[in-house]
Order: sequence, then C-alpha cells, then structure tokens
Amino acid sequence: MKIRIKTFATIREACGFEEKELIVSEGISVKEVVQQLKKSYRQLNDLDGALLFAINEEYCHDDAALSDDDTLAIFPPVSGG
Amino acid sequence: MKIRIKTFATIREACGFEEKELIVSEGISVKEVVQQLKKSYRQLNDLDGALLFAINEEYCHDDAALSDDDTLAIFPPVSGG
Amino acid sequence: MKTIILQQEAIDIVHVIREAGTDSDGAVVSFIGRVRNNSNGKTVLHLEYEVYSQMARIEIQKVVDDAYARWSLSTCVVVHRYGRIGIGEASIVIAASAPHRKEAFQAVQYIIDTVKERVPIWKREFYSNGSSWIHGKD
Amino acid sequence: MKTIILQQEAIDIVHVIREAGTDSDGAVVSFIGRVRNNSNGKTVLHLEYEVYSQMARIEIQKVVDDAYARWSLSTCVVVHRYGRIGIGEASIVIAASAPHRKEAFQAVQYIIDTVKERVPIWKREFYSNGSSWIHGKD
Repeated sequence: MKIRIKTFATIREACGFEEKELIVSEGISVKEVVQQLKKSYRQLNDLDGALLFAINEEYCHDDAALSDDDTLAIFPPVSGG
Repeated sequence: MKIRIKTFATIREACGFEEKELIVSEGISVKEVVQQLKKSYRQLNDLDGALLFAINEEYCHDDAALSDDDTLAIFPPVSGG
Repeated sequence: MKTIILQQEAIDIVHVIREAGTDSDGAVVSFIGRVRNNSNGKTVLHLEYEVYSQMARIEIQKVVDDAYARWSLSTCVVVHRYGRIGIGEASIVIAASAPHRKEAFQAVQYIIDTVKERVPIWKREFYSNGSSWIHGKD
Repeated sequence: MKTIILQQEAIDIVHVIREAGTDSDGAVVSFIGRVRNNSNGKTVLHLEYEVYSQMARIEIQKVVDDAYARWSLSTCVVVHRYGRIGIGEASIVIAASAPHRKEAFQAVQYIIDTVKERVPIWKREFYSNGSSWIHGKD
C-alpha cells in the first residue's frame, strides 16, 4: 500500500524532504515506518528528544497501524505560541 | 477647628451636598462626625451597608481622629472597574 | 513604565494596548471591562460612574505599585472612565507586559480584582424605569 | 463566535480585539505573544515559525472548542502567525469575551497554554551567528 510522509522542523532537515510517498506493507505501524526511514536517513538517529506522530492530521502513538493512502506526519515537540 | 466633608454616591444623595466645611472640636473622631451628620441629615440613618471613610485621600477607620484642615470623605462600598 | 489615567472620554483601547510592551517582553495581557446590557435580570440602558478623582488616582497607583512589587512587569497601563458610559463601551482597560506570560496574566487579574475592591468609584445602573447604585463587588 | 486564523502577514491586533465582545459581555481578555529580543541569554534577531497548517488549524479548533465547553464564552479569536517574525511583533493574539471576567481570564490562559503544548508549530531562533530550533515549551 502507499502512504504519504510529511516531516517538519528538525525532522524535515534530517530527512531532507518535506513530503514523500512510500510503498509499505499492509498494516505497518508508525514505529516500523520510522525504523525503515532511519536506514535511509541516518541523521534521524541523531535527533534527541521524542518524536511526535500524526496520521491524517490526528496525533497518534507509534504503535498505530497505517492504512492505504494515509498521511503520516513526523515532527519534534512543538514550540508555537 | 475646621474640616472639609466630601460625600459620594448614595451618601452624597442622602446628605444633599458634595462638599461642606464643618467646625468641629479638636481631636474629634470620624465616628463622632458621622453621628453629628446623622442629626442634620436624617436619610443617612436609612443607608444600609457599611460606610467607608478616608482622611486626606487615605482610607481610615471610624475611630481615626481628625486634625485641623483635614478632608474627610464618606462613601459607600466601591463598585468601579 | 506605569501609566494611570482617569477620563470622561471614551477609552482608546488600541492606544492603550499599543503602549504596553517592550522588545524584551514576550507577553502582553489586557483586560477590557465593558458595560453589559443586563444586570441581575434587568435590562441596562447605560451606566454612570461617579469618582473621587484625587483618591482614585492614588489608589490605582498603589494597586499598580503592588503589582510591580509582586511580578516583574515592564509596562502597565490602567485607564478608568467615569461619567456616562453606553452599553458595549469600555469602563476600564488594563494592559501589562512582562518577559513571560504567567506574570502578565497574574498581574492583570490582581489589578482588576483590587481596583474593584478599593478604588473609590461608584457605578449607577440606569433602566427604562429608574436607576440604582451598585454597592460593592459584582 | 469562534474565529481561527493562521497567517503569514503581520497580525492586526486592533482588529482581533475589536472582534471580541458582545453587548452581554462584561469582559474581554486578550493575550499577545511577542517575539523577544533575547532567549536563554542570547540576542535574538528574528524568529521563523514553521507550521503544519492543516493540522494546526484542527488542533487550535479543538483547543477553542474545549475552552467553550469549560467556560461560558461568547466570542473567541485566535490568530497565529508563521514565517519570519521580527522582534516586538506578535506571533499569536488571543481574545475571548464572557459575561464575567473570571471565565475570560481562565479561558485565554488555557488556550495559550494548550496551544503551546499541542499545536504543530515550530519556532526557530536566529542569532547573529546562527540559528536554533526550539523544541517543546519555553
């Protein structure tokens, strides 16, 4: 199945892309996607601090399962306001 | 000695004056001035709720003693803001 | 910078809020007290505030000084209007700035609470069939 | 009335505060978050905010909905700016009105605290010799 990855702030800089489509196996978890990304984007391993995740603009845990056509956003702790 | 009385809001309406000079005996207390005023301005007796006092723009208790040329303000609980 | 104003004219809210804040301030908190169209179930047409000007100015100054002693404020503006004030108009505007927001929030709340407790100003509500003085806190 | 805006242009603070308040409201409380000229001992030249727009809008809406559920607000406006923001400029403006002030104060504090916790926006500070991303609360 196909998912879309969006990255922001330090994660965007570590990955070098803002948005990317990925072909992944059915029912893959957020955590597994991140493990997969860490192989291609080594700088992701250096980022200290928790990563946050959202599927289709909704916060989720890293054990959440992805569905076809989902958008997974990966980003560092927020600092707006 | 001579003092100046200022009244506000319901007290002003009860007394019918905003400001008045009064000749009083040396060392008179606020409470005694009020007792004196209540004889001339009967409506003062009808006012429920606490009266507040200030001598020369500073809050005081009703046992405070007045000095010559003092300004005594008499008013109901405040409701600004 | 502390600014305290008592005035009969409408309050220029924009000006008050623009006055507050320096380049080292991360937060400006403001409070606008407005005249409501109802009070205790009655329809209010307008208000009138009577003020003991000399003393009110001194008392507001004390409240602002207290706030400065308790929180690290950079700027604080308090404008209280008196006389006749229409529905929806501001009777008081307070704006305070500080490096961090918590202090600005606490200071503005303290100032409005304390102004209502001790500044010699009295509110009279006007209805279609009369008026009444308001005594003490609302 | 709930208004939520994300924008790159400077925030028209006056407009935001004027939007808040109805004739039955006695209180309008506003918070202006400003860009400070210093942070952790460093001189800041300007900031840049990156935003996940679609999600940020949803999250701010949730925060405002929560505030409405907890306090009886009449109006609430939240404007968050993103992109490059200069010293002294507003990054966020929140204004809420309610019949009584306590609710308006609590709601605005809740909204700014919660926006800072969960709305996907990231701040980058620029100094004369570089920049750094800020993670988490300040």
